[in-house]
Amino acid sequence: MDMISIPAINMTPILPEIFLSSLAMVLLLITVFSPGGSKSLLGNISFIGIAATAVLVGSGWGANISSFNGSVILDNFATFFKMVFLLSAGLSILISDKYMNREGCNHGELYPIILFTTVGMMLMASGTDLMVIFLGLEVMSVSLYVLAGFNRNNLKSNEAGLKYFLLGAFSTGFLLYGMALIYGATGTTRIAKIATIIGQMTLPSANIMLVAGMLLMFTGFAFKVAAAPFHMWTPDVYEGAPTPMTAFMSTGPKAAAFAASLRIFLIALPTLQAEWGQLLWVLAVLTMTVGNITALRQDNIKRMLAYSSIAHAGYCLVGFAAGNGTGTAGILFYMLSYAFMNIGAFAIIILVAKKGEPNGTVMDLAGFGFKHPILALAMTIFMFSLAGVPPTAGFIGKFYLFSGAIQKGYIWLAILGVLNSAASVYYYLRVIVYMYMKEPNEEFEWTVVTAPVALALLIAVAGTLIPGVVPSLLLELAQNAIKLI
Amino acid sequence: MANLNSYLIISAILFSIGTVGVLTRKNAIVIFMCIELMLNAVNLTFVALSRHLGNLDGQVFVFFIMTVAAAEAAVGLALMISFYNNKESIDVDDVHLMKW
Amino acid sequence: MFDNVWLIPILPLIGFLINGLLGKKIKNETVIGGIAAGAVLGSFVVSCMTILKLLSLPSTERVAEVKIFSWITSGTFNADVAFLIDPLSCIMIMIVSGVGFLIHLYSIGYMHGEEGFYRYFAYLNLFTFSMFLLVLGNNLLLMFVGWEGVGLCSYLLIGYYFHKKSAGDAGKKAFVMNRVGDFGFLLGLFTLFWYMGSTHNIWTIRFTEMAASSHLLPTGGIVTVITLCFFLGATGKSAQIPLYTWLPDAMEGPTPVSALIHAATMVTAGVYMIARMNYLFIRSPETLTVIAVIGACTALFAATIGTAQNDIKRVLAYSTVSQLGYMFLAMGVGAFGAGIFHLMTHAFFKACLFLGSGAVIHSMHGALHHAHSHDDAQDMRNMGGLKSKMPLTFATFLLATIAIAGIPGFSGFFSKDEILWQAFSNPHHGNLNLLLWGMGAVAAGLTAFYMFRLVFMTFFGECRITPKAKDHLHESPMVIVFPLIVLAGLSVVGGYIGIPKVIGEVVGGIPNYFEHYLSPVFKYSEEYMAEHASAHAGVHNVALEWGLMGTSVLIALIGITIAYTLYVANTGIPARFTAAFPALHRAVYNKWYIDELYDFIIVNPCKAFGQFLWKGFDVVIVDGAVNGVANTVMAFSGLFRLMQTGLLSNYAWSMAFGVVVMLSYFILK
Amino acid sequence: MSNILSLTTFLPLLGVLLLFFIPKENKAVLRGLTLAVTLVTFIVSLLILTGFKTNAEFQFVENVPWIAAGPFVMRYNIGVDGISLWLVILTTFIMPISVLSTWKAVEEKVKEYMICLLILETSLIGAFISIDMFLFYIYWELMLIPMYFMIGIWGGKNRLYATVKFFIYTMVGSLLMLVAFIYLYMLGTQAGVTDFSVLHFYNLKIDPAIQVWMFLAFALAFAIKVPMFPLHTWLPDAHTEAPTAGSVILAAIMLKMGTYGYVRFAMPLFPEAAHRFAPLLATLAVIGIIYAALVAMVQEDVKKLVAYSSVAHLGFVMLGLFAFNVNGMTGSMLQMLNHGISTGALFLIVGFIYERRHTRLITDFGGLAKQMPIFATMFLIVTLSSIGVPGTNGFAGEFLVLLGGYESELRWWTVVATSGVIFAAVYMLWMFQRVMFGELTNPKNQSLLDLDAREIAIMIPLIVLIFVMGVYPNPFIEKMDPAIKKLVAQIRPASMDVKKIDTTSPAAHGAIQSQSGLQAPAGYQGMSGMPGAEQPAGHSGTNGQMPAGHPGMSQDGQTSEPAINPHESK
Repeated sequence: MDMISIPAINMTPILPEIFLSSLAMVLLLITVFSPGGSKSLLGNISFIGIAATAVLVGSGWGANISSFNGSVILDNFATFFKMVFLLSAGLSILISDKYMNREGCNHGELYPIILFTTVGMMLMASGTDLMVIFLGLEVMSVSLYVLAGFNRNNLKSNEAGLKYFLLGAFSTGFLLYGMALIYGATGTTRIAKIATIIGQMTLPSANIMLVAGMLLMFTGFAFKVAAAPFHMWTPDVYEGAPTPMTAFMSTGPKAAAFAASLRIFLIALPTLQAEWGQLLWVLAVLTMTVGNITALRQDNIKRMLAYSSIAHAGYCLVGFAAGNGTGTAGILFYMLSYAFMNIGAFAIIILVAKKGEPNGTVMDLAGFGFKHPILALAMTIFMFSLAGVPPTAGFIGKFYLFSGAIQKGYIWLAILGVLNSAASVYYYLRVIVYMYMKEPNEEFEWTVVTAPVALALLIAVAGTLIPGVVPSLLLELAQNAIKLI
Repeated sequence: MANLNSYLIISAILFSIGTVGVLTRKNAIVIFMCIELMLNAVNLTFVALSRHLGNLDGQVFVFFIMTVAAAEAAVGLALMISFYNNKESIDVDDVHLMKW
Repeated sequence: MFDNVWLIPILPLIGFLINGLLGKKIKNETVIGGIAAGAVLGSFVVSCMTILKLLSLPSTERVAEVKIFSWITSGTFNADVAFLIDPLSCIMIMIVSGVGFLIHLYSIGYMHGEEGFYRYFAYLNLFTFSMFLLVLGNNLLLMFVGWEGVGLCSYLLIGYYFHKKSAGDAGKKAFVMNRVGDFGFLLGLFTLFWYMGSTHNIWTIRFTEMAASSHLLPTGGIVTVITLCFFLGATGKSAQIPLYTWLPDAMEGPTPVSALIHAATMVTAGVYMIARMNYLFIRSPETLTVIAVIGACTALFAATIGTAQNDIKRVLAYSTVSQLGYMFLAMGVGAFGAGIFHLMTHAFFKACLFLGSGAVIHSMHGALHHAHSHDDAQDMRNMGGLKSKMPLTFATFLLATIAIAGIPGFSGFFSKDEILWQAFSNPHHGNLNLLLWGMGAVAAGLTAFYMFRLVFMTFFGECRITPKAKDHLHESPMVIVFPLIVLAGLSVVGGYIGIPKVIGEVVGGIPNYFEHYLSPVFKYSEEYMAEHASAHAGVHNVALEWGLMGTSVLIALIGITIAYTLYVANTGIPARFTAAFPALHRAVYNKWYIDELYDFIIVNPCKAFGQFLWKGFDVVIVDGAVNGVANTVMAFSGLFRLMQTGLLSNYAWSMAFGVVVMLSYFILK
Repeated sequence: MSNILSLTTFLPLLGVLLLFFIPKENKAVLRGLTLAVTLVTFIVSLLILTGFKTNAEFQFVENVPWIAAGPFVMRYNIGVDGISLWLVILTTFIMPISVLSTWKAVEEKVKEYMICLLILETSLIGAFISIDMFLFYIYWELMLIPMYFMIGIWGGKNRLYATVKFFIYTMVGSLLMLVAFIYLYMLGTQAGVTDFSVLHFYNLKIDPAIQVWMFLAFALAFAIKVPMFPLHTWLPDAHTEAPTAGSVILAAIMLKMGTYGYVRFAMPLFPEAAHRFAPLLATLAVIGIIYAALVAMVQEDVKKLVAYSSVAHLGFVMLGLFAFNVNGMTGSMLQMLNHGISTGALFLIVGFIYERRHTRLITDFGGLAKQMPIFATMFLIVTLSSIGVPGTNGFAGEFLVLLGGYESELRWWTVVATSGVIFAAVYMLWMFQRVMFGELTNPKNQSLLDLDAREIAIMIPLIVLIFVMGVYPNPFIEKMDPAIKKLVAQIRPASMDVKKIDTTSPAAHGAIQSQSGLQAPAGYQGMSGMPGAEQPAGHSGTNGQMPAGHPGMSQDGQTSEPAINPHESK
């Protein structure tokens, strides 16, 4: 009888994940054993931990190491996305403390759960086996359910958690069924092998099992990125969840879902590009349109940003539909910039909101511009970036996304995209209109900008503006990252 | 031995039943059970396919699914409880605070 | 040779700048007036030197151009600021500077004490400058600059009493109507430039080059289009039908302005322009016919209106329109020299008449002011018997009136008669000639009638203002009277440089100096006519000419007699006549309702259309479309929002729906 | 002084940095500093003028790498040629005036206001000097932001509607242009173009059928900015609501961005399409001239009237551009400068009385000439310049436009447009009369003060320029002449004789076309079957006889104008 030989496993690719998980568990233990301790400390530790992980991840740039028998990989694509996740998590942690203290739910578990979520996302980005991707997705999702319902005394937060959970699990069902069908059609869950096997098929698009599997699996990812018509949960969950978590959810997990689906579709299913290109074309238009148009009439600023987040997923789908270097690099760049600008915007919302009324309306911003000129300036930059006005990162990102579509020949997609973009200007401008061009209804309470929030804002502004003016470096990184897949 | 297609059809039917259950039922726990049904339909598919294809990947997948389902159940039930604490209901039609 | 010709326009410009910029500070009227009049006097002196120099040259070499600087150069187009010295421009600068100087002088007295004295003189100098540009410009564009410039000054001076709404209206009307003419001028310029350039590769708007290449132009056709466009320009500037209505209104300006701009110089610019481009006009019989007919009609039509006006200046204004009609009649029958001749004599006697009327008004105004009367100082019904009060004014006025009436021996007779004869005998219009002559002759009779009516109503009979005011009537100061005397003198003798050939032969072989002098300018027309002489044959009959001359004089005498009968001998008749034909009188008195007609068919529809475009099209349709798109999108936004019910099962349905659609599309495909 | 252009561009931005360090209560310093910065910028820009050599090339070029990623290479590539030179100078010239113009009117949020002004200046200059198209686009969009704030924060009652309308209107157009930009670049890369420099694309032979779409996208964006009828409705609102400086900059410079876009991009990049759409655009331009004049005539608000007059003036500019000859183009370029000066001055004038009376309704005024003689004089001069009276700047440009238009195929359009000179006189003089003439009846007007020293100082440079450019426009024309000649040669498309049409590139386009839905018929032949297509055959042959700069416009068979085209019968 043969001994079960444990194959030599190169742990390098998942070193950051291991590090973060360990840190999360340590933090959990700390919370358990010192329930009354300062939660800010936990936050700071986790931020430092994330920074350290970022260094770790960053040092892996340029490597291309596959491990666990081809289940995970360390490549530039994964590294780029991991940086996005870490950025998203780090910024969210920075803005969490103030919010959670004010809302009275600064429980120590928050930070470990954020870290776990991050681990899940990182696995999604580096997974090259459907199984790993599924696991990463679930680690991420389950943690997110908790984060969405984190403010457990708040009914809205409860609702958000419950809704997200039920719908998320529902979509997982589709995802898994899709994976099962693909497994059935190809006999493997390894992405690279799937590609090889499909490559040998004479007419893969006629393989119903394969196509159905692809569609169902895509449904799962579409749910995570909030693509129409799987987007309906987004506004409610974003509105109900604690604001820092909304910021987090709208950036990191979305990027993770893109990372995983990009890897699967581009590596495993390039032969079906005619099909999924078509599908994504339609979904991109639908998503952009629904997101933007619905956002036009939102007064609730969080809800407005939720719809905007749907729209942004739509823009990324434009690049995805193109499926070429320009478009996909655009997605990478865009997800990174989006993390900066969206979390920045949420940080401002946190600062503006009052206790018990975490869901400020646009009207609450009236007169903000001249009361807090610097914060308002930051918000203005974020809004213009979200609207895609140069010279901001948002513009460059959109430029590359739409360029991808044009390069691919999807002119109408690009045109619909820019028209959507133009419509979106209205609701982003509305924020600015209220900040600068309306008289305040009442006196503001003095908003204390804590150091972490200030840091977060600083990073966010820098991350929004600098790539807007000199995007070369980041674009090159994105190009490199996309080259390997 | 019944052929692969029977298993696949059975699991497809199970999956559909689960889906319809999610769509029609109002009790959060029942909905969650329906989702579990969907997952189990997937499991059945995996196992059947694994057997048919003669490799173990599918079965390994099933283990993961079951584990994850358990974790999901834990979190999900906790969320329901905390919702129930505030609203004294787990009817999903009562989850409507946020809309439009 | 003519190096100092640039001084002619530049002196008034300097005067304008000094008075315009510093006039308010100078305050001293003598200084201001002195600067202004001195500048024009300077121009006059230089003009005299220029014309003397020109006359010293053999008649074939009497053309020179002086380039000052290159103005607009672009692609094929080039226009310099350069002056053209030839007999025609010299005669014009003599008129402008000479009459202009007298009127400046007169104005010093007339405008005494007016608010904005400096402004008046600044404008007047600016006008003189523009007028010099107009007549001296060596190309169409520079002429157009002067053309517009005089229009602008006219606008400013008409609106001099800007606090009166009627003055503002009149100024605007003048400007806009002139602009209508300018529209034609520009189109003519464009067509000419484009045609000569594209067909003959001669890209020019210089008069000399145009003249030299005029043989390349066809007869009729494109030339008719070009000349009609230019003629439209002329009708605007020179107040011909249909664009004449601004001129009577222009009498809102100070009277010397009327004399200078609206009688002697600016309004004759159209005539000058046609004469300047005679080689074009001669090539289009159609245009000549149009010009002749319009000129004759204007002459007659304006004369009819003149018979029923009571405002002294308005009578003169219609008289001017009518006289300009004569000049155009002359142009239309190809008698360019005669037209310019009449332009000159008209400048003398009409300036004299206007200035005389100004003296009367000035005096009346002072008297009424003293008497605290609010009667209209310009209404002839308030005047009468002024000849004893203002003998010098009366004398000069009478001389000028005789001149305009065409009594033999006075300047008007020579020029008018020449025109009438040419109208009758020219080779261009065939059977139309008799009609043209007839209209001209009748207009001459009407002219004599209304001018003497004016004289009789103003200077004869009983004074009709209150006795108290009457005592304040007095003769004007010397600064006013002196120009009158000079102009009256010119009105009398001015005609003798252009004695018609038939008369000249009788009195001893005196040639028509004027015609000789101008003949180089019309060289190209004459060449053209010589080439085409076989096609047209004019009438040459000395006896007939004498007969027609006698007839027109007779008609004028009849007019005078009627005026005497009605307004001196038997003053009751006009009232009875008016009572007998109230509709006719009303129509004539109200200027045949032409202004109302224009309001009705052009002005009001334009305004209404503008309103419609703004409130209807801009706001409703264009903005409606824009806002409509926005509102539609917003409506969709509301709709999409409602789909977000907040109910979990709906969301799940949406997902399931998406999955089913996707699957069925791709699998059933 | 090799980077003098960058210096000019970024000096105002430097000023913004300085402004940040000045407390906002210190309004006098804020204003003074801004004024100083704009003045220094102006002086520096004069160095560009003096150093400019009269030729057709781009000068003071700076070309350094900027972005290079994926298929795109963008470079910081700037320079001025005869076309942009004057527009840059105009910008730097107008800015100090704008700063001065709201010296008193803007009392609140001075710091923010001045920052907006300076950012606006940078973006305006930047757009004019960009050779790299991407860089141009960045500046083009960037300039919306400060203007948006200027209207929205310091504007009138209805400012929010106006500013949002302004922003979104412009945005829609420019985003579509962006799509065309990218598409053009993609075409370029297939033909070996290595970066976004517009010069590369001039030489690109693009299939006319594709040109049509791209031209439309560009034309739309620029037409909105110009604005051309019927896309003009944002303008009256924006102008009316903007503060004086905003209106001045908007009218004097920003609208030029649209016409400049046509000159620099839309027309030379897509010459065939430009020719094909010339009748359409000329029609819109002419409608704009007449339409705006009629609408201006019945306006009750002085500022709105001036705004509509802008539409009419820019109609002339557009007409001149689409004459495709040197005269028309020169006229248009001059007219751009003229409009900048006269309409800028008109808005200043309106600003002066608005500051005094806080109303702009014509009926609220009347007889002001008596009370404010200096003001009246200046107003009159500016009015005349706007009407285009010879001797003022308005004339030379308008004349050359019309002359050029008349020489070109747009003869009948020009005839109609020429009637615009009548309307201009009507509405401007009528307005002038109602505001300035008549009795001074309204008691509120009886205590009005005449212009003070600051206001006179603002107006003097403009008035001097009005006369200088009117009396001696040649120096201005000379500088731009070589560039315009070159441009005209560029726009004269190879397809003027049909055989030269490049048939090699369509093959390269195939990849893009096949999926784009823009299935282009190979070669040019497809064009002639389309409605409104020019008859290329008429152009060949006789071109050689034409003098330089006259691209054979008049050679075309003018079927529609029998009366005026005698050589047609030959």
